[in-house]
Amino acid sequence: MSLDAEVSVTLGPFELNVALRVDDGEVVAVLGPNGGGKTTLVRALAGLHSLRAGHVTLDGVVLDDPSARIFVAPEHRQCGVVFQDYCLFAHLTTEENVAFGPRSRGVSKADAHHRALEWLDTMGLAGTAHLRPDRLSGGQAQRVALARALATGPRLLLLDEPMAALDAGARASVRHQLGRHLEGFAGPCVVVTHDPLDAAALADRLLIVEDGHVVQSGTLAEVTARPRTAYVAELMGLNLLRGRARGTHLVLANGTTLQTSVDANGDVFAVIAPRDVALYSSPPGGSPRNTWSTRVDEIHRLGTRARVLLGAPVPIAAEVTSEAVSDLGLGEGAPVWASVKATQIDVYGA
Amino acid sequence: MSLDAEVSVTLGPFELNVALRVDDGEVVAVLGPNGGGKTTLVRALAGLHSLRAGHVTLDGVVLDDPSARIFVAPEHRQCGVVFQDYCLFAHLTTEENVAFGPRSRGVSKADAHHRALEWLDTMGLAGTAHLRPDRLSGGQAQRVALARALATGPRLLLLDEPMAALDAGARASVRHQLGRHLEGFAGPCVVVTHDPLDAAALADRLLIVEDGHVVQSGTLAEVTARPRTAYVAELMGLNLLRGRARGTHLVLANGTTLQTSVDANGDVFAVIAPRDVALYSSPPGGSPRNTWSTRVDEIHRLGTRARVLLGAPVPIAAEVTSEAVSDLGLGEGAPVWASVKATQIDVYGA
Amino acid sequence: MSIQRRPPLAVVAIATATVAFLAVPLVGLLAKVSWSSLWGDLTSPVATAALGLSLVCSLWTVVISLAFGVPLAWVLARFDFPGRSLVRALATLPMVLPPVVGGVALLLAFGRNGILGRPLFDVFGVQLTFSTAGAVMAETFVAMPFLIITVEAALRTVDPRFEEAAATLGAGRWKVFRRVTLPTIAPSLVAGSALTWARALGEFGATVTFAGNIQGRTQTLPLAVYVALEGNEQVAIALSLALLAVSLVILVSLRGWWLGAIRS
Amino acid sequence: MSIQRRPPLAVVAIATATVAFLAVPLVGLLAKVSWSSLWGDLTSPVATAALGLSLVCSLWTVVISLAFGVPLAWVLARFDFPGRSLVRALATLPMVLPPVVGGVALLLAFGRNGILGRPLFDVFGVQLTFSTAGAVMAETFVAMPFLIITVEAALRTVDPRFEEAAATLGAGRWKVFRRVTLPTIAPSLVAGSALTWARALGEFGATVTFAGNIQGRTQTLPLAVYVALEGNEQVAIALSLALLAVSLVILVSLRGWWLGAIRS
Amino acid sequence: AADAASLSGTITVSAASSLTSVFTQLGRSFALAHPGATVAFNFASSSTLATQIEQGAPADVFASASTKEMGHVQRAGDIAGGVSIFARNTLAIVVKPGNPLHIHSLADLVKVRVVAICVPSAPCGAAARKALAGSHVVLPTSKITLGQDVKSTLAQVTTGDADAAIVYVSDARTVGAKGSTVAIPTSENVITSYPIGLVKTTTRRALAWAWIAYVLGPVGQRALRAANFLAAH
Ligand SMILES: Nc1ncnc2c1ncn2[C@@H]1O[C@H](COP(=O)(O)OP(=O)(O)OP(=O)(O)O)[C@@H](O)[C@H]1O
Ligand SMILES: Nc1ncnc2c1ncn2[C@@H]1O[C@H](COP(=O)(O)OP(=O)(O)OP(=O)(O)O)[C@@H](O)[C@H]1O
Ligand SMILES: [Mg+2]
Ligand SMILES: [Mg+2]
Repeated sequence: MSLDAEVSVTLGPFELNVALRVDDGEVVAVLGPNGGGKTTLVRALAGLHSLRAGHVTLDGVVLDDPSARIFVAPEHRQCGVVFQDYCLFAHLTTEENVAFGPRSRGVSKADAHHRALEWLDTMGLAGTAHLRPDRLSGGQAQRVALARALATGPRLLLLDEPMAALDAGARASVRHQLGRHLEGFAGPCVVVTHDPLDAAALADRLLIVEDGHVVQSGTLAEVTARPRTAYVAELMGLNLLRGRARGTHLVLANGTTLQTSVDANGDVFAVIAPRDVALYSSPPGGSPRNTWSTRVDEIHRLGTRARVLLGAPVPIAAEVTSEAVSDLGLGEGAPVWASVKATQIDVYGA
Repeated sequence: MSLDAEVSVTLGPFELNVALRVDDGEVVAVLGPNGGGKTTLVRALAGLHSLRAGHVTLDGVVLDDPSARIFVAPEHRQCGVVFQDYCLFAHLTTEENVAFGPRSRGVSKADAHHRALEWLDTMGLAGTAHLRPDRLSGGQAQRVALARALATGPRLLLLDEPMAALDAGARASVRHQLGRHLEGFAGPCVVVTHDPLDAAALADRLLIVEDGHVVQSGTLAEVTARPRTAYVAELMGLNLLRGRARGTHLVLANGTTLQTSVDANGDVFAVIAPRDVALYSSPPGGSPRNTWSTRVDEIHRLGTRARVLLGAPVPIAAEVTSEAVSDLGLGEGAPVWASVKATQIDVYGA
Repeated sequence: MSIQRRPPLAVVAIATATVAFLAVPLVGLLAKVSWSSLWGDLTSPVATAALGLSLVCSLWTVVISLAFGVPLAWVLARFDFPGRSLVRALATLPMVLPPVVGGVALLLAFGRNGILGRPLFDVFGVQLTFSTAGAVMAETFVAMPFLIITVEAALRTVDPRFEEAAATLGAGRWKVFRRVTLPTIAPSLVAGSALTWARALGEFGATVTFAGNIQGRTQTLPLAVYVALEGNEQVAIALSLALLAVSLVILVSLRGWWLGAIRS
Repeated sequence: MSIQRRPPLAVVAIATATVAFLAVPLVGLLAKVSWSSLWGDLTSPVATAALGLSLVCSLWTVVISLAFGVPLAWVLARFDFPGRSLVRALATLPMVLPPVVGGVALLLAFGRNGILGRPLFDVFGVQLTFSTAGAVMAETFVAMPFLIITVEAALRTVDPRFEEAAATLGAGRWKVFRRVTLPTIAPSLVAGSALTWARALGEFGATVTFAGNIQGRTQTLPLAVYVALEGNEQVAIALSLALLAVSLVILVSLRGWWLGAIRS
Repeated sequence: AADAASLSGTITVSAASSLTSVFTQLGRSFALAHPGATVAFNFASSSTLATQIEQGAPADVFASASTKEMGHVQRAGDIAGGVSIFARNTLAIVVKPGNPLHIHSLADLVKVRVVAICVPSAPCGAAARKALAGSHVVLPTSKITLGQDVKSTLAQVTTGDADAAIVYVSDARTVGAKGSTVAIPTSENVITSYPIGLVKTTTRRALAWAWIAYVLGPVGQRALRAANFLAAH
């Protein structure tokens, strides 16, 4: 493997402890809630925070290891970094911003500017070469930042929300370009993102960081199938419950029991897709084994569909059509009956 | 109506000309490609750019009208603005940042801080009250900016990508809170966003701004049904073609003719959903009236599905399952047959 | 913690050399002090009067410079008007003028027969020469440009978007300036005030020429030092050290306090 | 275009009053000039020698102050070390010292019998008093603190994230400093240099005491003005105006050019 | 005189600033009389010059405006050989043009707002104090502004707003239209002496002696008298 890091960083009250391996050519997406430590991780890998403990090794070369008193300065790490807030140099034009990296690595002025123009062109920014960053729109600035990081020909790519400010069209095309570039990119790459679509399109593996710790990792399919925290479940649009299994019975913390179709024992997670939760205005008959009466907490409208957040005893979301919402007369606080088939509850060990 | 604006602003080579009406209690989402002029529009409404021509009227009070030499300063407009890059005051704590607005509007110190703490609490930021912005993560900073704008009790809300940096969980909940607040908000509101989901959840009406002009406006359903530019089509995930209709024949610019089921004449737009485009490895038989041979330009993977961008003669995207991609042996540059049913092409006047 | 690297050795060497260059002469002075007579030298009526007057005049100079210099700096930094660079240069010139000539120029303007001084005397009976106000005036003339230049430079580096954000929050221009602009340039404001204060404290030529050298009224410490230097070098050195000590205490303590006060 | 508002009237009034206060004395000087003898006064060998020497010495002062003062300012702004505020205060004190006492202090340090001056003379035969180098030294001692304080204050306002971004792009510390930090603080760098230069140009007391008042070698323009004041006030005023004119030209033209050069 | 070879080169003469114009002029004629020789002057207040010499500044000749500063330097052992008095001076009162306040004696000075007097340590200041004390005139400190040397003391009247100044006659005679001179009777007046001597560390002893001799000689004395100094004896 090519990037091997065990990052322990302390920032005031915040502690980050993340172990991470990324192979050459592999792309790992880091996801997590705001303030989880994603940016801190990127900064530590780039050498902008020094480790309290652990190590960062790139291609077998130790970049940071406090126990061995090794610390390689950021400028010698060959990390291409895209910062969450771009950090473009206000006194340089877009072209000079992109040429800065190559120039710093000893490329001749003419070559560096040639390379910069090529990258700007690739990013669809040829027309802005002579502008200062204060003349750029948010999305343009982000693309310049991306071009600037890529133009150095880095050994390791660290992208902190590289597409957050892009418009939908640019996003798809930059995502695709980035994907192609990452395919061609020989080194390891870490992408921080909030968008599971980006993660799906770009990354081979996902790393979920919450509150300074890795709470889950694996391929998109693995993570989607078996979320282990509320954040991941929400990210994937799933309901996550935690409880104890006794055979095909699932007992939640508040004592409510659900019927499942999986034989299990001990502490488990249970996952229910919102569209598998049916809502009724009166007690339904029929096959579903789990039926209960509850109240509506919130309703989130999503175009022609709506997400209905249910209250106690089983706090989950149901996804129904907008028509159903009006037919059932749903509003916040309204009473409603919910049901889930036993076969639609997936159960796995906690 | 409550906000009535005709905004003409010149920024160097860039020209913005947008007319806009927003009723009390109405939320208008402004969408558009990067550099389209969304931020410029927001700044002009807030009084941070003065108009070259046109006018801005809020509640019947003229805020800017160069022909009448009227210009109301930003501090007297009562606009709550969330800036794309937050613009939090670095020398003040989160709490002081949020209290700044009320303090400026004459609220007593104690009250202002009380209000600030309430807003921080609402935004799930109670723990950060005493932190300076440089200690906040990107998403936290954005939420503080939102709280700061709302805490002034504005007459007009202007939100420039207020949720771009939020994590998925926070996004849904902030979107919901914002939605509730906007429902309760008496005045007009303009939200700039790149996310059609945000627009769908928050806005009553959409305004698409490209290159300084409004290219389309209407409800989400209207805009989705009849996109008029490539940007909008892409935003909605649709293929947009332009051509001349002769009865049920559609002639594209390059001479290719497609069979449609709509009788029309003259310049038209045609829309095809990507999932209605079928792909084959050899010439298909059967009912579809439009069948042609082409090559694959690009493949964008989206989890279990993939978008296949096709080349000439009909440059559109097809959405197929990942299995289909491997079954058909698709790769960039690979030959492929495509077909679309005549009934799945929607045609409307340009 | 963000990485704190050690500064490069060469830089440390240069910085140390610089400090040494500035400090060795002060050490030289210290070595010359006759410690036995020090207390007596410092507590003589002439010395205490001069020290008091120096503090009063230099603090007034800082206050006046802030009150008048900051608005000028703001206008220079933020508004484009014809002749701006001329005005800026004008504000710099008093620094360049040999102080004695500055004193002569002040006499020509504000002396009893000066351009403005004559009407001032004839109509209001105000005479600035030989008065403490005149001493403050001379110090201000020489020292205020330091504040103007420093603050103007700092104002140019302030990002206008923060001021714009404050305006949309309902803050009027004055409030924006006080609550956003000033805190942002606080380090430069403190630096500029320190420069102005220091320059005023050391001012000699303009003061002696314009305001005269009257004990208890216009004889500031540098003037007293000069008087002593001609006769008794010991006393001069003792007085200078007193000046240094006072400056040291004020500079070190004020800095922290002031920065804190502006930010809160 | 972002809105450009007119400044409030009160501010304009204050700014105008300030400019008037600084400008009227200069006008007074102009009124005193005897234009008929002006050319002769200015082209006398004494005058041209003094003007040339003043320019040479003050420019050397700026160069030396930049070379030595900027590293010190950087260390003070960026690194936390015990005694930092003491070092910062030390760097400020030469501003406060009455210049003549500064000259005495320099003699005690670098005179032939001084702490460092004696070994310097005994070992290397270098004598600084009565030499042009000594004049530069005296001016640097008095003027360099202005650069240090201004630049340090500016460095504190630079956002470190831009420097971090530059580092990740492969720029070493020197390159980061030169290509990112310096351009960012360019206005303050120019301001600090202008202050230093101006202070050096007007320097009198330390120079006359440490370096002497020797025509063509250490007699800078303020010293020549002093000598002229002893005899012929006209000449003194003419020389001062020459100094002002030169400063005006240099300050106005340098500013634009320098700011441009650093940014490109 | 010594041989011509040893009389070439440059000497530095540290001279009191009141000697500026007369010495500058003498320096030129000296150079004409001794081809190859130049005199560089270092004009400053006598006490500054004394400090410089004590700290080893490379002066060759010291011409002081007071015997006190010279005595200082002599006692410190920095003067080679003896010192000679080369000029003397006496005091006068300078008032505003036309003498509007009708000052006719030292005693009249109590009538004015501000009198300019040299700092007590400067030779002219010591002399003025002696004269005032001799004629039993007591001026409150709030009426006295101290000039750091004669010229700046004089300038307080000619340029500034002081009503009177006590200065040397040699300076009083230069005021022209900018002031009027009131003579002080010899009985109340004080005479100061200007000593000159060779600095011990000089490396151009012969040339330095030649300069001292030149100042004491007829050319020097004539020039000093023309500049309103009194003869040395
Ligand atoms: N300099 C600092 N000092 C103290 N705490 C800090 C500092 N910088 C960040 N933090 C804290 O560290 C935590 C992690 O911040 P970080 O920026 O890494 O989050 P993130 O995962 O990138 O979030 P986001 O998705 O919002 O960008 C936050 O709680 C933040 O408040
Ligand atoms: N001060 C300025 N001077 C000249 N041109 C400017 C200035 N500010 C912005 N522009 C240009 O105006 C255009 C519109 O910019 P604006 O920031 O309004 O775009 P936007 O729609 O907000 O884009 P994004 O979605 O990327 O934020 C851009 O082409 C930009 O380069
Ligand atoms: Mg982050
Ligand atoms: Mg924008």
